[in-house]
Amino acid sequence: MRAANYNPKLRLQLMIILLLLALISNIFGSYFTRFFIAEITILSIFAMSLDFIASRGGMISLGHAMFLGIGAYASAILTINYGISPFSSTLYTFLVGAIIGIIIGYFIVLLDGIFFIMVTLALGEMFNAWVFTSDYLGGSDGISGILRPNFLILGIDMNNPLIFSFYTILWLLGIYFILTKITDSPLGRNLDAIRQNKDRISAIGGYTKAYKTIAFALSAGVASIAGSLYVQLNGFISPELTHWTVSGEGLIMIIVGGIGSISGAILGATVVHIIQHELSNIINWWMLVIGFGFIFIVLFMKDGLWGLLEQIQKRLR
Amino acid sequence: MILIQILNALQFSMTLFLLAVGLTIIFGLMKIVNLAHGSLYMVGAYIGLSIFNYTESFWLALIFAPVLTALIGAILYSLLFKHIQNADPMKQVLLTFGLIYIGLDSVRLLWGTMSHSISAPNLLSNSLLVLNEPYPSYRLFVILVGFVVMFTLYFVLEKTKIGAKVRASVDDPETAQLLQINTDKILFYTFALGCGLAGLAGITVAPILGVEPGMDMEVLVLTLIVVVLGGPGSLKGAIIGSLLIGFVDSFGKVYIPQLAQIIIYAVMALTLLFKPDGLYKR
Amino acid sequence: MNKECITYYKYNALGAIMYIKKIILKISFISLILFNSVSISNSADTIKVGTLLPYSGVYTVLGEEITNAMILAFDEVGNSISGKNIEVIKGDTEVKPNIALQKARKLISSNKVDILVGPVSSSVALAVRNLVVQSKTPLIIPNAGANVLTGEKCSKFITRISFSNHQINAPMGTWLAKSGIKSAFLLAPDYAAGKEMMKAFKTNFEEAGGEILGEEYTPFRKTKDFGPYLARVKNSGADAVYVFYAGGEAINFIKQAKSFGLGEVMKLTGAGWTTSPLFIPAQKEAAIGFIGSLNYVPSINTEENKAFIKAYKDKFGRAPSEFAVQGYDSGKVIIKAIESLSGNIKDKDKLAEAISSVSIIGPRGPLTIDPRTNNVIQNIYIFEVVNGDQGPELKVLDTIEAVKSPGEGCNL
Amino acid sequence: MSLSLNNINKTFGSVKVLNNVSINSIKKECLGIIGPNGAGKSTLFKVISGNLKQDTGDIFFNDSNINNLNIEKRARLGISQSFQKNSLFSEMTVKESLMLALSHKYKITFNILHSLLDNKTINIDAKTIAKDTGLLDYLDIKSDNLAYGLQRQLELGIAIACNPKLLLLDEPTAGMSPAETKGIIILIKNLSIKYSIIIVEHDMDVIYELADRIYVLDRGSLIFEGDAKSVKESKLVQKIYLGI
Repeated sequence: MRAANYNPKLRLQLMIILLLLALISNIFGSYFTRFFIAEITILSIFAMSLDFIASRGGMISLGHAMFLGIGAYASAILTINYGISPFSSTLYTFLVGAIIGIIIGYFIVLLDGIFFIMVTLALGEMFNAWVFTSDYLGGSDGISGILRPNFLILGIDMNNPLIFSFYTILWLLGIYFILTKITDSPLGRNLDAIRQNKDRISAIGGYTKAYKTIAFALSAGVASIAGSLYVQLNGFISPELTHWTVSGEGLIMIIVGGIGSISGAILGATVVHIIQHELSNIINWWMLVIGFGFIFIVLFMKDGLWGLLEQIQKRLR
Repeated sequence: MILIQILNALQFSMTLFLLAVGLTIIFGLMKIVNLAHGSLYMVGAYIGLSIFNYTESFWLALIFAPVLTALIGAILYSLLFKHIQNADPMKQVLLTFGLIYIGLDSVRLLWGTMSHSISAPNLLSNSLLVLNEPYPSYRLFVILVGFVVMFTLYFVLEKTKIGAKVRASVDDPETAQLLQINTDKILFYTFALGCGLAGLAGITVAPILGVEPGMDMEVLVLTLIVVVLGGPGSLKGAIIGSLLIGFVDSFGKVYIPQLAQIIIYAVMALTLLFKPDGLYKR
Repeated sequence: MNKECITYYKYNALGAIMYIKKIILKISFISLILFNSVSISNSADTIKVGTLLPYSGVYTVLGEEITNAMILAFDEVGNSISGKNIEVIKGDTEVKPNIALQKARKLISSNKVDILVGPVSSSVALAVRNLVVQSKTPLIIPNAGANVLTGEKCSKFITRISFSNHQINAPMGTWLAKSGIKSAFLLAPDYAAGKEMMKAFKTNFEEAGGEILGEEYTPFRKTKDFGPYLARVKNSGADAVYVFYAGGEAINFIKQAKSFGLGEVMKLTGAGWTTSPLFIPAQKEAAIGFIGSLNYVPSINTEENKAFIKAYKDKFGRAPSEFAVQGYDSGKVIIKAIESLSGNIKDKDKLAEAISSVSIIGPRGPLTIDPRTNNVIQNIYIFEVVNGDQGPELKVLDTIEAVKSPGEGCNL
Repeated sequence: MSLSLNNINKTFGSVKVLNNVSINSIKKECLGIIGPNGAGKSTLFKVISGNLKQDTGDIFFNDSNINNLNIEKRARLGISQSFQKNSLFSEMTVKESLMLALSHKYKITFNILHSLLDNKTINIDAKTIAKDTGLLDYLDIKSDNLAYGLQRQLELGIAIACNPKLLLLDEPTAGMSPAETKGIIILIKNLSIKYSIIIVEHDMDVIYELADRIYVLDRGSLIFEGDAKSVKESKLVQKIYLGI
């Protein structure tokens, strides 16, 4: 499976540009824009988690909304029923997501191609069906009244969207830093090599199953963080979040951005989310326009927007 | 009572079979994950609806809806699918997602958002006494259609020369080309046939399940499960897969309603873990 | 393409052109990322009504019916209330809570709407509830029926003029038991509203001496084939089956029940939406004999109802459904409330006060707002589907006056 | 390094591909396995490397039974294989590929803290391997864009990068021009100083150049074993090869 070229320099440059744009629009933007930026940041974290396993180990998951749900529901339950502070609940959900990721990953990482896609789709739908009918999780009406972390003692009021938006951007930066570190690490390079040629890695004595399980668990943990931040942003969670089309849209974001380039996933998430929002304000047949957009990208833009940026980088040099 | 449930399960299996067999052949031949197969099922039902409203005859709709859907399938093949034939699964997922979005909106724009329904032809609208239990004769008709398609496909694929060519192209396209089998032509017709079958499923089921926006998504996941469970590319796999899922779903709903939803997905996940390439690896 | 598509296009083409002009304006002098920061002109002489309804996805037809009827109500007063003209700003929730939240924030903070109307589904209503209450923007609910919205989660900024799930099903329980039905089998989709409605029916049916023989919940929006359930219901030997279904599921249930000959063995009864005027054209004579309860039936012969049906038919070419009536009444409540404040709606608390003290005579009869829960008090009509001159019609069997919704746990 | 195969049998369907093959090598040497096409050379190669499981018979490596060890475990024991059909990392450059293979040698593949490409020692090591395999001036070229001969050299480079005890080469000179073949032979010659090697080849001259001892396979069974000179003269070998 082809992925975007490994180009750490461009990755960093793109990240800085996106960060500046986010900060500017956050500070000068309106009340609504700040929420919108927080939403894009959370979706970017989710996109990065999907991008990590797609480019590291060639695992395309059509059920990753399950971990978004796990993070959201675990965070809601921890804060409401067990009174754990929202900030530490996000850390706990990372552990919960990662552990479940290891358990599931161990069994499914060696499947590849359509079978991996189908198993993840099946698991995602199974989780969606369970959440939909479980009264403990509020069934179809979901759970509301989830609080945001309160750092009032430090004089930071999280309910102000500007502050919360910065908070999510901090999480994004932290995760971006960790994922780039891992991508450049021996484990990361081996995972990238597995996507390109699994048999060769086995022939030189690699632990392919272990590497892929770790990658899957890490990605599950990061997706759970996105889920936890999501529920804190909206104060509400309902089963719609775990529908397979959410995973589908996640995949679309990383394909549009360019797989494997981490900051490409952030770019993809930003572009797709803005277009979807702006279009749906103008026309309600926006799905038609976006549908043709996807087909255009598949047929004409080889590496998504990242491929475009690379050409620009070549021309500028 | 059990007999009625068996008939219900059989009818649901036949619907799944009509959908799954098209997808299986397409996947077997072209290694394409066509998530938009559900949209063709919906388009087939809607075309059938328009023909039915226009001509007041269910039989015309039953014949022309699959033909028109096959036509749409042929156009889609030459415009799009031809170019992404062995592209990596990521790109196929994105392309077919795009088609799902287009399908949803164009159906909504052309036929509106109301839920419609087609009434069964008066010949089939009564109910027959099956072991002194009334059972809608239209559902028996659906079971019949399913079996007819099953046997004709089995016969064509296994026994005839064309069938051999198709199987050859499925198993090993390169060698098939060496034997002067024009695999492109076969891909074209099989893709169109697959889409036509999806259209047929749409129109045959319309009198029971109705025609409404969103019907494609509901059936898509179950069809994909049948294809992958049965083993992509194998007709036998599609038959066994649709029967298994049809019965598990129908009986599950009645006897263990709480778990019904979850069993189907559990069955698939377990099968894949023990037989990673599906029950009938081609 | 049928008539309904043409109106669809006309309606949309207008909306698209107007918006595209605005978008170009917006992008030209603000960078793409800094959009929406400058809010749209907030002149004092317009009343902005924001809608939070589905204009794409499965429930689109409900979103359209409510919006059309509300705009009809505004047209009847020449689109202006005590000198201020009305501007309707649409927000498409796509029946997704996260999208609804996003659109609600945009309507409240950027478009600075004065009143919000919506949503259709209860999970979306619960999602936007806190945002609406904190921002003190009065919300008029034209459909979402979850009891909790005018129960524990009630607020003086939330007024429901449609119904609570309890309000529609409880009277039917008592009426059915009194009309000689001894036992019933319950069937509903497996989601919060389905369970709430069945609970309301069950408590009242059992209080009035009825007996529930069985209760089944079908997977929500995933059940197309009712075969397995119908066989089970038929076998239960109950005098009646009591159901709640909407949309495609309602059509499939009624048609499949007929094909299984359920009607010959027991009475088909349920919440009125199952045979709503929206679905009767597809159900045709399969719906004959169905007894339901609802807060509106087209055959109510009052002046207001006849005038409304005529006006709606002239404008949209099809008979109005109960959803249209709820949209129309939302419009009238807004008009009446703002007139009572003679147009000055700066003080949000006063506006909320005014809305919850409105009482009007709508197409469905007299409407007042219960001061304790802010839920509407209205008549509930028991009807039977009979064969009228142009196909099946809903004939009123009985009217239960001024039905309230208990709304436990609500302290305004 | 000691490797011994005792009575290895393998049948595919009705065809007996390996029939009671026994090989053993107790010291560092370069073993050649030759035979006409279809003699079972590749199958034997796959049985040793772990790609295929033999029906009966045992394999011992450094006196421990490795029958049930898969490719990964055997590779970690020190059996490294290079593929007949080039199997490289298409999007990685020569240097990146070699450094990746070295990460297995230094057992740092689970390390997520420091960046692989900036690792000093691995950088130097990669350069030495590149020098050994004649790829020094192609370090920053993508594997896909290398000429076929250079790809074969990279194939070798990756195989030796994980510091094997036994190097399995499957037709290393396949598809090579005479000049390239000569180059590869020199390469393998200096490798055989450091590593013990098993070469499977149908080209006799290559084997005569490199192998200390040669096994000759014909239709699944070993028919001759000896050094290069004795194999050249043996009538039996000529009969099966030249059919006289």
